[in-house]
Amino acid sequence: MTKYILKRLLRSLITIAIVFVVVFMLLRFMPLNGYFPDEMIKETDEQTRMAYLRNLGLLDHPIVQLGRFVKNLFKGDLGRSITVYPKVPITTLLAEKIPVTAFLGFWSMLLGIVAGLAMGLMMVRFRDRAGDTLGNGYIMIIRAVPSLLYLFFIQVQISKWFNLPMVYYDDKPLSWLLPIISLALSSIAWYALWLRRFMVDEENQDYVKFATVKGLSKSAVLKKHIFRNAIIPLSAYLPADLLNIISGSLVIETLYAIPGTGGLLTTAIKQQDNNLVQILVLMYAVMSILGVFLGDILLTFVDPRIKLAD
Amino acid sequence: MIKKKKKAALLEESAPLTPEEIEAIERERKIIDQSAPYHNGERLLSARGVKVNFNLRGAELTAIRGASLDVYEGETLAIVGESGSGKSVFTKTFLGMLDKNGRITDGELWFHGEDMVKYTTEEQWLKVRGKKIAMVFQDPMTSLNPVRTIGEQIAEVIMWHFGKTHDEAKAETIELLAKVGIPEPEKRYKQYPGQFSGGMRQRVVIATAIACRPEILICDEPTTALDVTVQAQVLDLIKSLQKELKMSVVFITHDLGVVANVADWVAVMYAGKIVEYGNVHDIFKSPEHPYTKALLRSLPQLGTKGNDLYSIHGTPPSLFKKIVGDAFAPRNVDAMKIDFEEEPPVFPVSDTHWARTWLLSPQAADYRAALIKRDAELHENQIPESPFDYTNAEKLITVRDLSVKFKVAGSIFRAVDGVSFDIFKGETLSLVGESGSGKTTIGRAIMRIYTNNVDGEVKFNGTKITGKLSRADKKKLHMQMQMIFQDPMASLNERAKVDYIVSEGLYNYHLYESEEDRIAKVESILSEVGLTGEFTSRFPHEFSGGQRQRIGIARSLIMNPDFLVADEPISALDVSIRAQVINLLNKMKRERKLTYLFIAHDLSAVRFISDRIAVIHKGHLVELAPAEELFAHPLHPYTKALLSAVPHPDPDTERDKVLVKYDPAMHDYSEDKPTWTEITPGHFIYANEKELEGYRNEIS
Amino acid sequence: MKNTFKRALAMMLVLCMLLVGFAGCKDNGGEINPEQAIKDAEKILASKEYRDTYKTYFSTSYSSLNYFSTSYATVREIVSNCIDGLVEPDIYGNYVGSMAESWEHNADYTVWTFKIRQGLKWIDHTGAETEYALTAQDFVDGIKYIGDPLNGAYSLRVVRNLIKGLYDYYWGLDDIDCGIDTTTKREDLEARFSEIVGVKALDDYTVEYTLESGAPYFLSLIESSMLLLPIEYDYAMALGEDFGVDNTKMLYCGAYYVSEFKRDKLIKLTANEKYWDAANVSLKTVEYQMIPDGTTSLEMFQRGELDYTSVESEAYQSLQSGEWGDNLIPNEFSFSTNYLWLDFKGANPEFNTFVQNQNFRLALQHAVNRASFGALREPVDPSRLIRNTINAEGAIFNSQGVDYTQLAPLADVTNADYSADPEAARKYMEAAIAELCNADGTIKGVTAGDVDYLPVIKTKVDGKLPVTLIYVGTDDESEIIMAQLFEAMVEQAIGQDYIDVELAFDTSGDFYGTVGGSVDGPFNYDIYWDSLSTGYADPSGILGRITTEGVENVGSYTVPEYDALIEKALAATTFDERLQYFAEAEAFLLKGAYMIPVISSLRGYHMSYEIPFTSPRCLYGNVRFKGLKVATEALTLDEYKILEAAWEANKNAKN
Amino acid sequence: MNHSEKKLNSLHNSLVRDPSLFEAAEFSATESEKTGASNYSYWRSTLRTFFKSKAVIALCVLVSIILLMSFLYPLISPVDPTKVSINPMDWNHRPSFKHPFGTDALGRDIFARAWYGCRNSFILAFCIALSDVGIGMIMGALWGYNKKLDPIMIEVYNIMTNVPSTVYLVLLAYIMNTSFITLFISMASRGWIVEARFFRNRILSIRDAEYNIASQCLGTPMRRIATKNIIPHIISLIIMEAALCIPYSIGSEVFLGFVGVGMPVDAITLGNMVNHGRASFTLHPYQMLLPAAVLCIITVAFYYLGNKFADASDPRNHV
Repeated sequence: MTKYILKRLLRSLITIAIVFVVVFMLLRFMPLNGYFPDEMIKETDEQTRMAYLRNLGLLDHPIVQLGRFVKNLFKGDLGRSITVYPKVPITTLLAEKIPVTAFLGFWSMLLGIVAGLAMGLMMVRFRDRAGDTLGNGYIMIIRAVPSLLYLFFIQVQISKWFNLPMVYYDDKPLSWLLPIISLALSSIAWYALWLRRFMVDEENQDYVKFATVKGLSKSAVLKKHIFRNAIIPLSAYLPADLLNIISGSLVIETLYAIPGTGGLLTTAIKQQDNNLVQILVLMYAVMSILGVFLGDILLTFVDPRIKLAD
Repeated sequence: MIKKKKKAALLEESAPLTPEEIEAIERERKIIDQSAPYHNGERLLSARGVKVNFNLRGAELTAIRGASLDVYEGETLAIVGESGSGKSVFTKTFLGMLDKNGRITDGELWFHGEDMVKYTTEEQWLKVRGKKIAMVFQDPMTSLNPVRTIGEQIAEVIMWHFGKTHDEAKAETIELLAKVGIPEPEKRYKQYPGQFSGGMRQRVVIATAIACRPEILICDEPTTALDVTVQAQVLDLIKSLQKELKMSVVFITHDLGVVANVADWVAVMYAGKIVEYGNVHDIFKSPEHPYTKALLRSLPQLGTKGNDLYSIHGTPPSLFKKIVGDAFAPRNVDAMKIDFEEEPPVFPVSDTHWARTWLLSPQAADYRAALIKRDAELHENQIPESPFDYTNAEKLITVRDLSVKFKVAGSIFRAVDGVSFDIFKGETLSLVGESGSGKTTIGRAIMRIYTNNVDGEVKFNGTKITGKLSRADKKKLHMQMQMIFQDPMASLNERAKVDYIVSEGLYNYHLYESEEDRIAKVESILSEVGLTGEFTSRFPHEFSGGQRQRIGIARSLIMNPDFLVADEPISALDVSIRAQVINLLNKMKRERKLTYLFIAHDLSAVRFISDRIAVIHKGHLVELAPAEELFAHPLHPYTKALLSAVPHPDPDTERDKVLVKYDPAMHDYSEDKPTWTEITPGHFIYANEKELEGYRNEIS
Repeated sequence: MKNTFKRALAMMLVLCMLLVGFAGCKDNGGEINPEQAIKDAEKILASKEYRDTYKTYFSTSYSSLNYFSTSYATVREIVSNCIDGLVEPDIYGNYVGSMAESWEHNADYTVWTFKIRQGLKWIDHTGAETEYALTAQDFVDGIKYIGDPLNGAYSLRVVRNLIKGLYDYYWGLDDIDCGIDTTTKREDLEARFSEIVGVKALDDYTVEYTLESGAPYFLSLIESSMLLLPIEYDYAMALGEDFGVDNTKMLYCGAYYVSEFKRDKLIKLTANEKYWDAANVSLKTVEYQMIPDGTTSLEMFQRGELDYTSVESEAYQSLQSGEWGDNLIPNEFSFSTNYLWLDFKGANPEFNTFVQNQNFRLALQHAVNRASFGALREPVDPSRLIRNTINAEGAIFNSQGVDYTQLAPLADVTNADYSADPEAARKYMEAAIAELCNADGTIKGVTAGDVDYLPVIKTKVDGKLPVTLIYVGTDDESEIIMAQLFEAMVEQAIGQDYIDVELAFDTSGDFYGTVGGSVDGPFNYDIYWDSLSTGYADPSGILGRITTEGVENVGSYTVPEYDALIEKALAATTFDERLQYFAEAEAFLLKGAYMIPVISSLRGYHMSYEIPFTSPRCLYGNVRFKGLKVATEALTLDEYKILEAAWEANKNAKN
Repeated sequence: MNHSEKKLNSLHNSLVRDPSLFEAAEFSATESEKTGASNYSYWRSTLRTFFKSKAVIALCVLVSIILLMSFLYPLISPVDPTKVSINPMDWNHRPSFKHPFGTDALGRDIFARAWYGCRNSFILAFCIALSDVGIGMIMGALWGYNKKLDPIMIEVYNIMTNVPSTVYLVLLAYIMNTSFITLFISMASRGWIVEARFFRNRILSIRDAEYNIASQCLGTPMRRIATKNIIPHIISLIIMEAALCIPYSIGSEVFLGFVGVGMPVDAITLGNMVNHGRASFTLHPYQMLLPAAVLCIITVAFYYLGNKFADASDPRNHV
């Protein structure tokens, strides 16, 4: 078991390293002009610009830059943002932004799981009836309609109807409501969809028929056997979900003016803030790979079938 | 869609019965009731004229066409039939467990003074299920929830039905586990199904089923998925539990050997009807319905080596169509004209025995007598074939130190471990073992399906065929060696027409001169396996299992091979069809001078068809000997256990048989390593020196 | 001071003109009596209740507060309220002392001496006084800070060229950093700062700037440029790169300090109790929150969550008829001009051939329908946006108080109506074609080939008419619409048989980075839409940058006549002469249509709770909240008009 | 004759039949073979299950109409969707008889633009569906069949799904400029790996099926195994995945437009119309709502049909 975990961990590290190096090198292919703010290009001559680039260390060979980056990383120095937040230490940035995103993300995850599982249960309990149709309709709308449309609608119209704030304020809990709900919409659909699917799969299993033959009522079977088994594969996604709460959503954070991490990577890439992009990519890669890894580990604890296979 | 109507209303409104019909029903009931005094106890459950319909893909299927049956207290009733006969569906109606698309359209189900057909709510059924009538399913591997401990799963029934506390239920569960023969029940209580072997799991399932002391225990093929040795143990367990708890057991099976072992009473089902009913001796000693007779006669145990088995033609009828006359008539060579005209009524044979065949009509007495006389003569005239002569036999295949490894969850698992044997030209060598013993792997290794993970050497006609081969060599091999597969459902490509399936080998090596030539070849091989040329444009799903297996055989034979690996070719087939396939294989062997490697777990069929038998256990061959020799003088304890467990379709011998148990721990191979030794000419055994000593003594 | 007065006077006239035009269009109410206006205004002011907080918003994040090194457009608004310069405008736009109590300059405006207010201290983000006193040295250090290339004050060009010796000092340091100059030590050069650079602290409270050339506009430069602000050098040096990263890493001396700084979310300014003019600071707090979405701010204003919102032209139409119809107040003025750049060295051979031809350029100039462009931003009176000159009207005045744009020969351009005669565009084009094309429609000297404007666009040209013109723009919603409108109007006016406009949009979000090609490579466009702003009261701010060799000559044209006129202007001895030459130069450039100004950057309307004309009138710098009054209800247009009239009356009375 | 025999005889009395019937009947081997055939056909059952629902039929018709309109309208309509009016009076008209969906900020007919947009979005979506599912299937087959490839492909999968798509979307936009091709490449270069994994898992389950082993024994070359044994078994999955790819592609186009790396901003696509209409939503809601409605109908319809087809193609649902 330990050997297996170590092996997996090593593989994960290699993957992260490859992802990181690929991104690092890709960034070095970007044109140098991207490092200048618009005003700078208008205001400065070429000499000034080169001086600026040299001061940032961007004119060194990419390998040298990579080496420097890795060295600093091990020293715990994440560097400073270049263009997006000039000179601001990235640790400061992350320390400011992650808590905001993670806070909303955590509640939306909780809401997503609770409401999603409830919806999934309702759909199975009332299979092929109104509850199921309703749930399926919701899932279909969330998954098929471009999210931009309904997120925008929620911010503009729902906020009007219920007289809720249109943007996020860190001191007004009421203003957290819409972002949290908006964030949770798709995960509610996701949990409901998969719970339903897994439960329907389980429903056809022999042991469920056997449980019925044992004389258990339909709801007891649903609760003690079907639901219990169906959430096991879902639980594998829990760690990834938990880690993901810090990545935020570009659209929702833009709409509600949430000072979180949502649009950070996109902005950083567009403005060629290499230092920021590198750290973020590294962070997200670690997160997603770690998420899968932890999910697998978790599964071995909650699913007795897997422990036995090892 | 059916809206929420009263379930009773689902019983189809039919035209009022004519006086004749009422009389026929009365008559039938009278005959069925006649056996009442001969039973030991009270009548518990009484099914009368139950009809079940399914709506399948828009078409209406009548799965049960009016079945009547009684279950009496403290007895074992076996319902015998092949798949699709409706035996499972019928018993499911006792528990209200029909699938969503099925419904009871007619009949009565009396249990404790209530007609269960009229049950409409779940609550009504909850009083019966588990508590009064319990059920054990076929596959123990899937009957238990894999993520809950077995203790919880049993205790939950006790808590549910008797409202006991968790601790009480736990104590009771542990007691139950001990009762079904599970060692260390306290420890096992907390374990998950995955930590149990198949046999143990079935014991747990049985423990669950008897947790509430049900009056009736329905066992739906409880041993079919188990290995022979385990099967015998589970049967013993059910029998002893039945005696102890004074339950009635309804035993559903297709295996006549099992029936002979467990049943007090037997009902034979065919095409949704019970065609014959009687006590176990009636059925085995004097079967009356042509179907029962044919079934018993086609058993390989009763065949004479070298002669064709008695075989039932064709395949069971489609229940989508309305059946006129006797459902079995189209397959019955000796059917009378009336069998096609009118459905036979029940005829009593004795008070304990009735059958649904016109043969019992006094009007058919002459015809029946003639048949009996002819059959007796036929049986006497069969002369057993002389055993295969090995003196001048050429080795076709030699296998030396064959090992096959698989990677399972990171660790290496040797499915086959250093196996050596020869196959002589023209013989049938059978490889017998339990599931997971590695028998199929050997076959596939010889067929070069596994290549990278194979060690050791296989020679074909003296040429090495393991390792890398040139294209031409491969082609040659494909022309000489072919394989027949176990599952006729899985081994034919569902999306290809029969024409393509059969000519696949021809296409691969362009073994035909022209399109006409190819078609001719396909048609000729199909007719050889008993199928007509018009089938070529159909898809596999249009065929029954036996037909599909014959298509599979045709596909292999069209390559004109010398050697065939038959991987359990009959185990997935219905009883009534097995004989057809066995006969076909034997016929092909004779006509085409084939050599077979026959892989099987069913010793009864193996004895009939093979010249030599090799027994494999956990990747090792443990014994190899000519068939009769092996049956007469089994040496290895595993072989003995295997032979002792083989069910025999004779209630007398079956009741008295003594099971030999095999425990691999009995071998002490820590110092004295076992070897593969020829103990007497042609008789090989896997044993160490000390054991060999013992075996030698045993022979002499 | 004389100049200032006259300038203000003239500006008032222009504003009156504009407003009359506007009022005439809006309703037919006649002229307002000044005295009546003052009375009415007093009534209005008396009837209002005021509050001491003001809530507004920003749409792009404040990346840093370091006023020297960040792109100043975003940070200027905060800084102008938190760090005071030497002078500031009063509510009528006249310069009064701020950090400086008084100032004087020599006759040719090359030496400026400022007396600094005594006893002031820097405060921190809690509003508490620090140990650091505000002295003349802090202004010297400001120049020293920007003079070091390592500090990354890259927009220092104007100041660098103006302050004596700063240019040499800056490049001297850069040469050392690059390794070009290995003989000088950095410390040595830094030590010689006061020798080389013309900025000195004569004593603790006197700072003297020596300029390369006479700059009568120096005070307006102080207002507009953050580079002339003071800095507490020791404090900044101790923080190093952290200086200005957030509100705690910075010192303040203005009317407000940044008491809260939540990145990308909220900036809170709190009134500085120690401010020298604290009595005149009426708002106690100003809250900025980030609202990236335009529709959101509008909606939030209507729900009372904001005190100010801008109103785009499209919103204007729908709001006009509703409950907020009375509260739509037109934006006043913009010194920024939108114009079209023509690329004279582009890679498109067809356009390149034609753009050298004056008739073609004039055809383009006449093809652009300025009123249509204006209508995109101002649905009521689009014509008030039309601007034919580069420098804005109302921004620069000569000693007689004549608006720079009305100086001959620039007045011809200012007063021309290029859109009046759509036929003219086609005629000019025909003339160009006659000169540049063969009879069969092929363009002389041009062969078919690829045009590589990657990463923006890559396309093919056939060397025949119609001339392919590649318009490059950003993917901003409103700019796309303008581009599409441009395409339609040019193709309609000149004819699709003669011209084919192709649109290409940069989506990288980094327009100049993309359009600018590689760092030193050619630009990737034929025509693009840009803006320049009159940054201080002198045309050189723009005109000096767009000479043939000028940094902002993005079109890469070569116009020696223009360059000569600019040199003459810079060498002129009097300010009037200087303006005259500049006017001639600008007129030459525009008459030759080397670039094509179209409209001012003024955008539509706003709604607000603030009382206008109560805060310093900053023409070149940003809004200052000092003195601003904010009412409890939204201002109506009628009130605005009265207040405006009263303001003008008061101004006239004062001057 | 004892009592019980008597009783039996009395029971037989009503059963006397024509004696000639109690003679041997002729046995027909073909008759006996005929009886057991199942009526099950995979495709018939799939289609029957699929079209059983009225909603499916209605949506199929709707999708056909929209498809037809999208591809026919640009061919037959004289309205130029790019026709800009320089007269501000033509701008921002409300829906009217002349302009059923109104006009946009430059007086262009939104109705015409919606159909051109549909067509362009469809073409993009179809191309992506084709490449994602096509490449995904081929790679998935290789991945599933070749055990040596497995660890490599898993790593490739991990890496590809971990490199933020915006990184190379923006990079691609730099290198190639935003265009149909860029968007196609950027979406397709990533979509296939997900499909490949999906197909790999499916193929793994049929790889070791007995009929494939049978083909192996017969020496059937890989090419024919693929075309005859594998593709026919996953064709329903292919159809389903392709159908589900369409709403996904259209949705991605909208999102990428929001991020700024979508189709060229002046191209007429549903995504651009929705993104641009958003800016003036509160003022001219129809500019966004009507194209958005068309877009939603398309995505929802394809999503619904794809899922229903997936359900229908699952043999477990063939009852």
